[in-house]
Order: sequence, then structure tokens, then C-alpha cells
Amino acid sequence: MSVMKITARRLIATTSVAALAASVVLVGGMNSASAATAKPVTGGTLNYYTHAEQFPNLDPQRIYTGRDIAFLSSYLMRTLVSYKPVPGKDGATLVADMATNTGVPSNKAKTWKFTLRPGVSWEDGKPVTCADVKYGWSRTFATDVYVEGPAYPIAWLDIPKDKDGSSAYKGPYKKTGQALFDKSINCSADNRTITFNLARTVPDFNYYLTYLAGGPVPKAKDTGDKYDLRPMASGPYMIKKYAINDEMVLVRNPKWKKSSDPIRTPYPDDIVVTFGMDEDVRDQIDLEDQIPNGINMDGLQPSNNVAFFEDPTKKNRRMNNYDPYTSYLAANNSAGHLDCLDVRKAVFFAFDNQSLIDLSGGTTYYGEMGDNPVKPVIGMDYAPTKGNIHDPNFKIGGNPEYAKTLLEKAKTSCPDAYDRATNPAKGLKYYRADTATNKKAAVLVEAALKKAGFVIETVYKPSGTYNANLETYKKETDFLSSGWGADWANASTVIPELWGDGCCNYTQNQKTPEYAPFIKKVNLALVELDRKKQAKMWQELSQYGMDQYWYIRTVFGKSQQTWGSKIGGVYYWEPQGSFGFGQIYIKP
Amino acid sequence: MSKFLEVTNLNVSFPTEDGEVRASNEVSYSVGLGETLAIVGESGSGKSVSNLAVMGLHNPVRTKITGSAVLNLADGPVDVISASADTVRRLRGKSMSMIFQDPMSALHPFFTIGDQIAEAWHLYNKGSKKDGIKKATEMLDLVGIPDAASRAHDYPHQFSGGMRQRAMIAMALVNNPSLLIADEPTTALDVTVQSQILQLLKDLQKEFNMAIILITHDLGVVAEVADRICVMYGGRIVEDGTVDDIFYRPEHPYTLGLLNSVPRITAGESHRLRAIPGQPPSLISLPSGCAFQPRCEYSTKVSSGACASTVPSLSDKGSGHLSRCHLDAADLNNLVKDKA
Amino acid sequence: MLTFVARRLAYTIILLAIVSLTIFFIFDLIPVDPARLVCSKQCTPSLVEANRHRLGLDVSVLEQWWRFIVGLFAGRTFGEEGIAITCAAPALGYSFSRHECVTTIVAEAFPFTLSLALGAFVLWLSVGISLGVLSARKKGKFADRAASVFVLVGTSLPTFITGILVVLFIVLQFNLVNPLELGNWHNPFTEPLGWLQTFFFPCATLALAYAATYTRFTRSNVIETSSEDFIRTARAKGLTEKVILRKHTLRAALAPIVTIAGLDFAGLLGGAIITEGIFGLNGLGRLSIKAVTQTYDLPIIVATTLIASAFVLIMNLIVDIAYAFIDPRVRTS
Amino acid sequence: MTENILELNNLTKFFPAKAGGIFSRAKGEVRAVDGVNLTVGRGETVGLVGESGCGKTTVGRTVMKLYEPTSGQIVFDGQDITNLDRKEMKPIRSKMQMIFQDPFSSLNPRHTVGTIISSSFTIHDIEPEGGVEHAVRELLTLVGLNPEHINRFPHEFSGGQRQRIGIARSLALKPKLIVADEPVSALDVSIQAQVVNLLDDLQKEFGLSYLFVAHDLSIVQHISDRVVVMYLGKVMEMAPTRELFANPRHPYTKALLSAVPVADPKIGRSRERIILQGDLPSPVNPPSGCVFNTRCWKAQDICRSVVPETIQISPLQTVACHFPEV
Repeated sequence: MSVMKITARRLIATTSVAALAASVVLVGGMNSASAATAKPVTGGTLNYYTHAEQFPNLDPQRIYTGRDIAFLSSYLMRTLVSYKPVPGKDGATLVADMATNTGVPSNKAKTWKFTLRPGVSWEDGKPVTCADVKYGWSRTFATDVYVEGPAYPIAWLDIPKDKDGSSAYKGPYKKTGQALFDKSINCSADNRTITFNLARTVPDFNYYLTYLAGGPVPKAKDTGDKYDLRPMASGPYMIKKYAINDEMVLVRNPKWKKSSDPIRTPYPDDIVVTFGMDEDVRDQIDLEDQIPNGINMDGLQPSNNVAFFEDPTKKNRRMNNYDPYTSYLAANNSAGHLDCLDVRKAVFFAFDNQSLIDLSGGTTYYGEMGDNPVKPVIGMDYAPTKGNIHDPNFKIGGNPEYAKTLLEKAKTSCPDAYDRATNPAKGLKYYRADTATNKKAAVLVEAALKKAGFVIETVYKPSGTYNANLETYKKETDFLSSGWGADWANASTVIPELWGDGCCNYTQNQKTPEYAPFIKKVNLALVELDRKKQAKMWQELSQYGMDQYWYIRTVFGKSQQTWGSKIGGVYYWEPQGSFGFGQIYIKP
Repeated sequence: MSKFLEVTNLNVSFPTEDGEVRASNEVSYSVGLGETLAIVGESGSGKSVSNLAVMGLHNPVRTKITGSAVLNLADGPVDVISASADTVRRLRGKSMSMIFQDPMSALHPFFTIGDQIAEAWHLYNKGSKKDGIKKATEMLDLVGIPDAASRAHDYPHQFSGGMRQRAMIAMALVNNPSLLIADEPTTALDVTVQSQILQLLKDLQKEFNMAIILITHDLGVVAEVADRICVMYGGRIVEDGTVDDIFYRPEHPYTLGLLNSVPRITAGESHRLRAIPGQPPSLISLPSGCAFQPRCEYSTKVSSGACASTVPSLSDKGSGHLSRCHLDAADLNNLVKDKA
Repeated sequence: MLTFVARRLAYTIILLAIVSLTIFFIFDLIPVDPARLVCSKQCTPSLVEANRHRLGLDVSVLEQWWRFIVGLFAGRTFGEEGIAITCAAPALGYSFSRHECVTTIVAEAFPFTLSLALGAFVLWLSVGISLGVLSARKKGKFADRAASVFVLVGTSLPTFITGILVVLFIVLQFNLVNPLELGNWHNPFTEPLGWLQTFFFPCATLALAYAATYTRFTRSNVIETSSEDFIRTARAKGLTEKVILRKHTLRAALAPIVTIAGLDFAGLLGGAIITEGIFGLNGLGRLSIKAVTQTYDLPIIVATTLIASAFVLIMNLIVDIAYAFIDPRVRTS
Repeated sequence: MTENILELNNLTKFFPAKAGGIFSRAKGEVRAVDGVNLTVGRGETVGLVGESGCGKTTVGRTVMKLYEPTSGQIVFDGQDITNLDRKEMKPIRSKMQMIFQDPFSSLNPRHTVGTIISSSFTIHDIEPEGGVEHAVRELLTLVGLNPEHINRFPHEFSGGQRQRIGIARSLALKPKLIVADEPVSALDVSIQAQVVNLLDDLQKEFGLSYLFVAHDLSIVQHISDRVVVMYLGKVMEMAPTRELFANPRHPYTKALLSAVPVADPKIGRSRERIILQGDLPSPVNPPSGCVFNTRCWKAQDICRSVVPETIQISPLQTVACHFPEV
């Protein structure tokens, strides 16, 4: 029995999940585990426990979430390239894993070449080959079987598209267009060198290879849908038992050789993940240190945060960091909705952000007001924007007077939108999932907006199906709240997705006159090989969208982790927004 | 010579939230072997209560019982009011039995008729299960149930109303008791069946030389089977006499009223019924004095308002005919004649 | 009697068919597109369509239902071309989020639910009935008052509160059960102690509320039956109070309990959502609630809903037959 | 204006006898009323007697159209009402009222006496002279109740008083016919007489006609002008009260009368009694020929095979028997 927490973070987790890299923004003065200073020791059983009943997926081509990539790549599955398993800024550095280097681009980064290390093998002793990598990539194209993972290969590989926009290659099971695919990835004669031929310049191609989806799968062992239950291991551990709703047991993989793996050192003898723990029980275990050799994979329920994080005796068993996610409130910029900058701005200044953040746990645990869809943790692509929260008229508790003057302006600049926003017979609509927290938040939002002269109605939609219906809701509501995290340390995985023609543009900005110049610049930025220049372009594009108030507000979120007293070696792995699992050991 | 059952000054009351229900007040009666005593009264007159007390069937916690009820058994008299609960239990079914108004609800719906009769027999007799069923069949045969051997395996709902009452009688008589208390035994039955049952009771009484106490509201039934009659009103016996005493020489205005209010099937011309005005009293708040006084047309004839203040005593005007009225029997007779 | 059973059986089967069809229509009406739910960042129309096909949602509801019914008897194959998955009869569908035939998933969950339901059932019946009889016999006395306190507590404390209290105090505070082993399956025949460790507290928690209701029910039934004419008859026969209670009163007073106990038990066989959730028992209740709230796993939802209604309908049949054995009035009329 | 307020011609009411379950077909039918001919004259009281299960209550209810007749004809006040639907019956209902046996269950315990009685007016949209409340008070006075008790609830009254309330309700619309279904059998003896007298008085005052359904022969004898004796759904005998009681022609009537206990010990002791053997046969499967043949002491072979004709013995007396008493 559990009451599902629909926090902003949960919404993010269900819409998109990602990893990022680059600069470190540790929360000043907050508790964060220090990197392993003591010497790690080998042995013991490491316990993880979670409320979830299973890993969302184990099949590499179906995994998209940072925590799962971090967990599985630390223990089970190796990738060609990996993030450096260290705390802090260095964690975002790419290091060679199964490959001998982090990739060699050529032809304006349209061709990328990797070579496999000798001695890299599967748990059955067979070597990992280029064909395995190629086969792994081919599985992403079987969109009738696998839908969960990232789809960059479909966009990037040099394979023609069908009329409906899908790839002409339909995956290794249907084999339609197999020849086209075979041309896009080439293997050398010794089956160890792999060459990717791309349709366009992808400067950050090798970051994608940190994804398990970019990793190998041995064709002989592919069980289709069932591969998700028992993927082949190439890392230091392998699956002994995986029972959904019960537990997963990992034991040492005898075929794994330290000599072929520069970045992993297995410490525990075995690893047990217990699924389906009641949330209250789970939190109680943490609070009382019931399982000293255990780690809470989920984080505490917000109501238990204070008890844990403000108790000095628990300071070695917790950390609190900015996570990779930005939550946002998208305005519906289409005609007949918020198609008026003054009105959108008025909403922004009217918002009582202080109360909303306090409601969700305050700045300590929930997050701080953001000024950008791109989060500072992403590194060079972030720069503070002008205006919005930096505007002198911005007050965190809301500035209804200023909002009123903006509305007054709108009366002449866009009378239609003004009328919709203020006419008691019309009014703005805010679709929200029907949850207790949202209802409390809605009261604050409505009160703040009414103070500024808006007419607003919150429309509650069934929470279980809210996300499934976003595509419909985005056309009807005036505001839509959701969240996003970068896939890696490049705003190419943020700005096109949220404001351009990517998956999750809820701003309805495509028909506005401001959109055409914007998307033109986005497409240029995507293929810009000069990373510094590219970063500048992303910064400008962020500023551009924020100036349009496509997003009315953004919040930079935080996340907390807790663990038992016998756990050592914990750190926050920035690019994955998660534990650096591979370095965790049991204290003697 | 003492009679088989002698009830003396029996008081039964139930304390309730609304007050004490005085259901039986100084009730005395007796019945001998081979004799039928009818206790007549309307609902709420207390006619069943004293007999349930004799049987020891009142809830001991919620009932206050005083007085005595002596059974003159072969091995000596027993006062069932003062005897231990277990002693009285051992007399039930063996020395005294009871049958009830609604034989459907009085029989357990889940057990066969045969089992229920055999269960009563086994209580006081040693024998196998088979013997019990054999005895039950015998009894069913005795009370006139055709094909008794197979009907013994039937359940109560498979019997008709009359047969159920016959089965109840069979069960009550299986241990050959000396006293049978029949509480409205035919009220729920059709007239043709009623006459069968009454005849059966008469026949069995002759055969077993039983004392029968018949509790009923139906004066017709009483007239046909009773030897003696006690008329009850408001928890008290108001008149006690032989059948002829009560029907032809009533000495209490209530008895008189009751007789007059019954339409008689033999009466030639239809005349207006002489109804008793008013309602029977509540046993919680009996009127002071004579309980019948508010409804009695003769109460004004008694000087000094004694009817409203003093409970008349149950007095014997000779020949064992008792009446509880301030008016003298002769005076009452004159008043009735005057009225006619 | 035999024709009665045959007729009721036919009736039950037809009802099940109607119920299952209704379930399919209801889930068709719910404004959720499961095909859309599972795709993450890139929900292109072609992807959604492919997904609909994979989930078998691209045909009419009637066709979906018919495939389901056929699958129940003949087994079913999901997916195609090289990666087809076959579920043997009785196939209840295939869960793409659990990568398993629903029948297998259900078969894994059922022992938990059965253990919980059966354990709780035995506990609550024995406690409820004996307390009920005791308090009816001692009406108004201390035992009755104590029992009424129990009834009050049992009926007013929701299972999610007692359950959490039990878990937090008995399991965590006193370490009677290792929290990581909470909800582990143990075969009751080969590892009775392990089974007890897993199921005793959940059964007790679940039984508490039911036992309270049954105490109250038994008490009022015994009191009511005690005032029945046939009990007076039994007393008039000269039977001892003990025999009257055991044979005459209880037989009649407990008969109606068979009906409600059967249906309560059947209800639990569909899954005790709250208790299973708190104690981490992977039974049918937890399976369905997760399928509904977290994964929107339609095949599992359909299967568990159907199983729950099948249990109720079948138990209804069993109760009716059992009642005919208990109450001759039903049997012979 | 016809002579009779009510005429039943060959009235039949069968109920399906079901075995339960939705797939079971009707096993047979309960022949509750089987070809009953009966008239009630204006201002007349016709007693309908018989043992339980003889169909007398069903006749009463079918007359009221509470049951739809299976066949036959019901003529009320010169109008054939057999096939009238609910709507068409509404104006008829105000002229035809029913009094029930159980004064406890036939009054809504949540309504005051005033509401219960005035419902007759509201249902038929009738505004009585002087207003509803005035009319209700008059009715209460009429049936011998205190009009001040108009706002009391049924449970505040005794059984006899409740029956009076039921009578007041049925009188509200000045009906022509009252079907009284065992109106006094739930009451104590001394109260029975009060209610019977009230019914007598009302008949005289308003010229009412009664169809008086009862099992208690002495009450029926007292109140009725004519008596109809039923057995297993059929009319056995019909005669003026005095004729019937003095000289019953049907063996069943004779047995029935002799079974009634007489509240007079001397007569009781002296009279000859006929005690019928056995029980009433099942109406689902009634005996062939004369339905009474299984319990009749005069039964011959013909009785078991041929249904007896209804013979007109005198202008007012009919009997359905092969061997009527003389």
C-alpha cells in the first residue's frame, strides 16, 4: 500500500530521465558524502532496497534512466565509452571502457570509429565483438518490440527514412531494410573495429555510447522481449536471480578480467536488490539504521527528510545534491491561449514561487528558482539569462502590482488574450493531475493570479493517466507543468527537445513568428563542431526562449540519498545524477 | 387431596427501562391428572407468563419470580420455583412438557422431525440412535401422522401446519409427562385442523391420564375442551371456575363482556355485538385498584369508588367459583338483567 | 440437486463471460492509451501504432475479447517473426512490462494471496466466532464489554493503520522479522516456520478487522437465535444449556456466516491490496494495484479483475451448494 | 344502475410455480383462483371464507387489480375493469378500497396519521370540502379516534386503533366497495367486536358494500348477508348467511361449520362433529374431479373423476357437489 507521491520530480521521472556531465555545483553548506577517503575493502553482501517492484528494464536497448545506467554499467554491462567513476566535476569526463579510446571522429564528425579492447568477454567466455555491438544497435530499430530506450541511432545513422518519418530499417527481427543498416555500421575483418556512418555531423556522438543502448548484445543470446529479464553480463558481476517483485541477486562474473577493464574494481562478494519495500518501512529502516550494509535506492519520502537530514548523527549516511532535472511551467503560446508576451510575463511576475517551493519541501530539499531550461550542472552550455528572475520587478513571493501593469499593457497590445485572461466568463485553464499536492499548489497559484487580476480555473485530470494524455492536454490547457533532464552534458539534448521539434515541446510555439529564426539557429547549433561556439549558441537560444517566456517558470531540482552505517565509498556521480555504484564497499 | 400442579401466589415481573412489567400478580391455580385447565385472556393479560415460570423457561437474570408452584410427583412434591435450575431442567420433558402456538418456528429447521423427537427421548432413556428413531416413529404414529416411519426423516418445513403441531405434541409426550402445557396450540391452524388437534389432545389425555393446561384467547376452544377455566386480565386471575360456571354464571364484568363480544355461530338473528369499550391495560402501568375498572360499565355502581382505589380480592362465593370483583355476583346479575 | 449445480454452473460461466466482456469494454472506455504510456521520449504516431499492434489493441474490443477467450482454452502467441512468445493455455495474456505470460505471473502471486486469505480466514473465523459466542453468552458482563471494545477497535482501525503499526513495531522495532525478508515466500509444507514468519503478522492484521465484524455478527446472531421459539422448545425438552448452545443455537446462528464468510474469503482471493502492500506480499492485490497505478499493465489488470470476479462467482456457487447442505429448507424446496 | 356493485365471472388467477434460478422454467402453476363466480350487491356484505390457501385472499386482491386476473371478468359498478391498466384504474380505485389484516405493517411508520389518511386525497388529486385537514379530522372522528391525534405516528396507537386508521384511510374517498382482508383476525377478542361494530355502523351510514374475506366463521356469520365458501380456488357453496349456517349443503361447508368451536359448552358437548381427515392438498397439483374428494366422507368414484357442476339449489343458494346434503 502506498500513496503515490506525485511530486514534480516524479513527473520528470516518468516523462524523461537523463544524465549529464560537466561542472559541479555542490550545494553550499549542505551535507554531502565526502569521497572515499578510507581504503575500500573487498567482501560482504551489499543490499539495495527499493519501493519499485523491478528495474524498469534490464535490456540495454530499453534503458534510459540515469540511475539504472549507473547501476547496471557499474556492475553488469560495459559500454564502449563510459563516464569516469569519480565524484565531482571529473565524473563528467569520458573514458574508454570496452573501447581502446573514446572514439575517433572524421568526415566532420559524420564518421566515428572505435576499437574493442582485447580480453573483453561475455559471462559465457565468448569475446565481445563488433558484430555484438552492431547487433545491439540494430535492436533499437525494432520499434514494435522496444520502445523505451533512446532513439538517437534512428535519427543519426545514415539510413533512409520512410514517408511517415520512421526508419526504412525495421530491426533485426523483421529484417526489412537490413542491407541499409549493414551499410551504416561496418566491422573490421578481425571483428574488433567498428565504424559508424552518420547522416549528419554529430559532434557529441561518443556521449551516446555511455548509454547501455549503445552497447553490445550477442545475437545468439537475444531472447527478444525476455532479454529484459536476463541480459548477458560483460561486467564484474552477473545475474544469479532476478525475480520481479522479489529480489535481484548479483554474483561475481568469473569470466570478467580486471586486465581488460580499466575502470572497475568489484568490492562486495554479492549484491542483493530487494524490491517492493513499503515506503514507510523503507524509510524507517534508514532512519533507524536497521540494515547497516544497505542502501535506499529511492530516497526518502519528503516528510522524512527533515528527520534524517537535520540529525547530525546521520551525517555520514546521506547526501543532498542538485539533480539533473529542471521542472518547468510551459505556457501554451498558440492562438486562442497565451499568445501574448505581456500576458505571459504578467503570469510570471504574479506567481508566488516562495509558497510553491515551500509546499514541496523548500529550497533545501526541493529546489531553487531557475532562469533557464538548461541547468547549471550541465556546464558550459549554461549561462544565467537576463530578465525573468533577475528582473528587478521579480519578487519570489509574487509581484501582483507589476503583473497588473503588464496586464494593463496587454489590454492594448493584445486585447484578445487580455480578455481571455481577465474576463470572468472566459478565464485561463490550468490542467493538472488530480493529486493532493497539486490541489494544495493550485490554491496558491489561483490566489496569486487572482491577486493580479487574472481569471483562472484549475482543471483536474485523472492522475494515473495524466502523462499519457499530455499530447491532448497541451492543446487545451493554458499552462502545463513537467520537467526535463539533459541526456548528456550538451544542451543539444535539452533545447531542441523542449522548444524545438523534439519530443516534448509543450509550448505550442511552432506557429508563432518567433519560432522560425529560433529553429534555424537550433539546427545550426546541433552540427557546430566548435564546442565553445556551440555552447555560446545554446546560451543565446536559452535567452531567446526565456525572453519569449515560452516557459513561465523553471525550478532547478535537488535530490537526496541515504544509506546504512556500514556502507563506504559513496559519492554522487554527477553525469548520471545517481550513486557512483561501482565504488561502494562494505566497511568491515 | 392435592392436585398434580399447585400454583400459589405466583408473581412474575420483568424489570425494563420503562418500568417493571408485572406480568403475573398473585396468580394461583391448580390442575389435577386427567383434568384440563384453561387459562383465558387477551394478549398482554399474562396468561402465558405464569406457565413459563412453572416450566422454568424465563430468563433467570431478567425475571423476578416469587410464590410457589408445586408438582406433586410420585416421589414427593417439588416446588419448581424454589428448586435449582438443574432440578427443574430434569423435570422438563419428563414430568412436564409444553407445546407452543407456532409449530413452524418452535421446531428447529435444520433437524429432522424424527431426530428432534428422538433427542427428547434420549434425554431420559437409554438406547441406541436407532431406538430413538423407532420411538419417534412410534410417537408420530400415535399422534396420527400417516406413514410415520418415512415422515420421521422429513424436516419441519416439509410438514403441514397441523402435522407440525402433531409432531410437537409427539415430542412433548415422548417421555410420558404428567403435565402438558399447551400455549395457544391451535391459534395458527385452520379450523378443520384445529378440531383435529383438539380431538387428539383429548384422546391423548385419556390415554396418558395427563393434566393439561390450555392457554388460549379463544372462548370456543375453551368451551369444547376445558374442565376448569381461569380468566386473566391485567396479570391477575379475575375469575376461576368450572366451564359451566364461567359460561353460564359469570361473576366478573370482564368475563361477561368477553362472552358478549364473541359472535356466536349458533345465534339465530344477527345482533349488534356488545363490545367492551377501551383498550386492555399496559402491564407496566396498571390502573390503580381493579385493572378492569376503566373499561367496566358497572364500576359506577360500586359505592365509594372502591374500584378505582382498591384491588378486589379473589373471593370464593362457595362451590370453588372465584371472582375478583367489588360487586357481588347477585348484584351483577341484577344489573345485567336491568340492562337487558 | 445435480441439476441445480449444473444449472448454477452454466449460469456462472455465462456470467463470467459477461463480466469479462464488460471488463474489456470498460478498459476500452478509459481515456488512457496504453500504447502511448510505454513510449518514453519519442512518441511518434508510427511508434504508437506499432505499440498498439504489439499490445493487441489494434483490433475491435470484441475481437480482443474473443482472442482472450480463445487464448484461455487454446493458448496464445504474442509478437511475431522470430521473437514470438507463446503462452500455454490457460493464457491470460502477456505482460510486456513484466516480460512474462500473465498466467505465470498470476500463478506466482496466487500462493501469497491464498496463504494470506486462508490464514486470515482461519484466524478471523476462530477468533470471531468464539469471541462472538462468548460475548453473547455473557451479554452485558465483563467479557461482553471487553469483546465490544475489541469490535470497536477492530472495525474502526483501518487495516492500513494496524498494518503499518504492526510492521513498524513488531517487525522493525523488535526485529522479529528481518525487513529484507519481509514478504519472502516459503513453502508451508516444507518450511512451515518460514511460512509462519512471512504470513503470521499479515494474516493477523487482516484478520483483526474481519474478526471484529464476525464477533459482532456472531454475537447478534447467537443472541437473536437464542430468542427463537425452537430454542425455547429445546429448553422445554429438558436439554442442558451446553447442548442447546452447541447443537441448536450455533447450528442456526452460524449458518448465515457461511454465506458471508464464503464471500469475504472469495473477495480476499482476488487480493488484499492494503495488507499485501504493507507487508510486501506479492499477491494478486499488489499485482493489480501496481498494474493500475504504476505500469498500467492492461493484460494484468484484465486478468486480475477477471480472476477476482471469477472467485466471487465461483464462491457464490459453492456457498449456495454448501448452504443447501446446511439448511434443509433450501435443499428440499 | 346495475343491481350489483361487483360481479366476478369465471375469475381465474394462476401463479407460476417456479423452482428458482434464471434458467428454470415454470414447473407448474398454483391454481389460486379457479373459475370463481360471485356477486356483491349494493349495500350488501358478502363473506368469503375458507381455510388458508383456498384462494380467498387472492380473490380480494384480484378484485382490487393488485393481481392481474389470468382469465375471467371483473365488473365493478357496471364497468368491466378486467383489462384496465394502472392509469385507467386510478379513478376506479377511489371507489374501491381495501383494508388489510395487519394494522402494523400496512401503515407507514414514518408518516403521521394525518399524512397517511390524507394520502388518499393527494394520490387522486382530490380537494375535499373544507380542506384536507378538516376532512381527515372528520374521518378520525368517524372511526372513533380523537381528531386531536392527527399528528401522531402509528406506533403510538394500539392494534385496534391502527385498524381504525386503516379504515379511515379507506373511507376518505367515499368508496362504494370495501374489500376487507381479514380485518380483525390480528386483534384481541374484545377489540374485534369494536371493529366489527364500526364496520357495521359505517355500512349503515354510507351504504357501503363489503367483500369480507375471513377465516373466522363466527365473525363472517355475524357481519355477512351472504357467504361464499371456497376450497382450493373453487367456490364450494354460496348462500345467504342464515341458510348456509342453518342448512349447509356442501359436505365441506358442513365439516367447516362443525369444526368451529362454539363458545357454549353445552352445545359443544352435544353437537355432532365431523372431523376431516388429512390436510389441504397442494394447489399446484389439485385432486382430479371434485377438489374436496380426498377429504370427503361421501366421496364416490364420480367425485374423483368428474368436476361437479354448480347447482342452483334455491334462487340464492348454489352448491358444487355431486351429492349435496339435503
